Amino acid sequence: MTELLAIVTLGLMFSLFLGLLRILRGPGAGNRMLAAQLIGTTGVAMLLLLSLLLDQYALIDVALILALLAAVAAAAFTGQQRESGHD
Amino acid sequence: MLTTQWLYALSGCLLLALGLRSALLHPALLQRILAINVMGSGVFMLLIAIAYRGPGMPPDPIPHALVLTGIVVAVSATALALALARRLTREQPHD
Amino acid sequence: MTDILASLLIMAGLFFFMAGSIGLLRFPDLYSRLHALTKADNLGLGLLIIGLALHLRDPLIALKLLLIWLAVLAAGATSAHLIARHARRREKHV
Amino acid sequence: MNATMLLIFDALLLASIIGLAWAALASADARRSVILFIAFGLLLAVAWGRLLAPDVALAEAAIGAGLTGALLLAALQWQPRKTADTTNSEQPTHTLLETGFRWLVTLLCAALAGMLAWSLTQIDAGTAKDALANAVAANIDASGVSNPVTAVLLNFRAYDTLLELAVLLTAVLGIFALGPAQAGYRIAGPVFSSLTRWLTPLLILTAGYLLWVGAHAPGGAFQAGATLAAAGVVLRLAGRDQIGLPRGNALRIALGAGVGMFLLVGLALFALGRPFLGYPPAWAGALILLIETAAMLAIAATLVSAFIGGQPTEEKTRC
Repeated sequence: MTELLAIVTLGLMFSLFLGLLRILRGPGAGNRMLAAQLIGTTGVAMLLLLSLLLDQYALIDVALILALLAAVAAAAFTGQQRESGHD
Repeated sequence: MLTTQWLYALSGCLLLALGLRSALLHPALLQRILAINVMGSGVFMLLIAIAYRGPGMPPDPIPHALVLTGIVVAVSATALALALARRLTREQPHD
Repeated sequence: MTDILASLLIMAGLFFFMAGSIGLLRFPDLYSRLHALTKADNLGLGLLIIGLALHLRDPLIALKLLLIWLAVLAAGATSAHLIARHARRREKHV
Repeated sequence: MNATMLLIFDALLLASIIGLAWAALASADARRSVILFIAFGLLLAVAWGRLLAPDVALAEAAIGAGLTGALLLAALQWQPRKTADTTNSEQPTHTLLETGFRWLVTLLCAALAGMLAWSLTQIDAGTAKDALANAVAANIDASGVSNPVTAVLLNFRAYDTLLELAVLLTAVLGIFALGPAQAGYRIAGPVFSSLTRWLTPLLILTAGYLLWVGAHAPGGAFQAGATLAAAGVVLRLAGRDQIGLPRGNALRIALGAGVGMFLLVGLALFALGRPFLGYPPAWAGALILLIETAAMLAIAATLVSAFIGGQPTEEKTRC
């Protein structure tokens, strides 16, 4: 089983690499935010697998925090301040 | 040191150098603040790599404690730097 | 037996993550990429989490894993909505 | 087999981290830099987890995903238009002297990295590197907690942590001195608002959980404080006026609570004839929890104030 977990972790890392290409290429901030979102979700998945692989159950808590805060970046990106010049 | 330690420690050195270079040379204020954060992350990575003792071995907790507080201090310092930058932008309008 | 099922689910999860990433890279515009992304969030992480929960057989950890999935699902849907709305508004402005 | 795969994983993770940092700092477009930097922070949390530093990973996750990102994206709103919208089309041109200077700086930075790397080989030769770690392991039973990182932070090196909290306080006072808070956010749409409704209590609950488990497992005041602060950030992004941050004197008390409680406990012990912050082993656990609770509230108040970018004012909030 650990063998499989290691393979899948590595597979997720490759998948993340593809996401990196999109974050570098864009075009525009919207596309980059999408890629950042995917990188976050992949990070959550990798932390869960690493927690088993390395026998560190606290990494599940790290994944939980990343999951709970996964929408913050998008909200801060799209949110507008009340008196911020342009509309 | 273990191979893993070397990989992370050397990456930490590289991040420190990358951050330092941009902190000195980048024309924009915001990116310079980011660069200082990258420098900090490089130092953190170096410390955590030194604390690592291999799989299944408990790592050295002291660098962990240092980095843990360092992260919180770094974000506060970043907020202070951004507040300074905001004040600066407000006082000298660009156009 | 459950471990075989768990392995299959975990591998299926990886498949959807891969599909999501490839979609994000290959699809032509932001809106279709959004759809690719939700596959990774919903199905990829979901299958992976069910697989891990089956493998661990610890109800408390399973509960935490379920919470993580729900949080990512909600955050993913919200982010997708926010980013799409933002992009639409910008298009109207231009 | 597994070790080899983990090594490949490490190499790819580090390549991603370095690549993101490079691209973020090479760009002249502020938006691009910030988004790449956010992704960089996410991967750092994975790296800390990989190196068996879950305490650090928890703090990085809460701060990277909950605070730094929101802080930097908010900063984009007041960026001078010129730098915010610059694309690669207008590459600055350098004179020969400037180019030479840039190369010199680059070379010096590279030399610094090289020297640092060389110094690492010297650490390895020494035998003292485990002395401190062994000292922690030998005394952990008397520390009142079983998580070694918490033991270092709140017992063995409590002085450092006290001063660390004072640094945080200084930073927030500096921010207050620089002017009024940034404008609040517009009321969010129904989707994000309804997410906020159940996310906020969950974040507060998680912060309490992290504070509690910090005694025997990864967690503690700093991670819990950062998570609590993230709840405040979420509420502010949703356009709420009440984000749980007290005002006026109550805010001052909250900001000073960490340093205050530390000093109070330290001086009380001093008065009882013990060294400053030298807890009696039987009480250590309870005293640490007391200090950590105050520190968590202070850290959360500090970070939320830092995110707002100034002292919250009374009249603006009544919209």
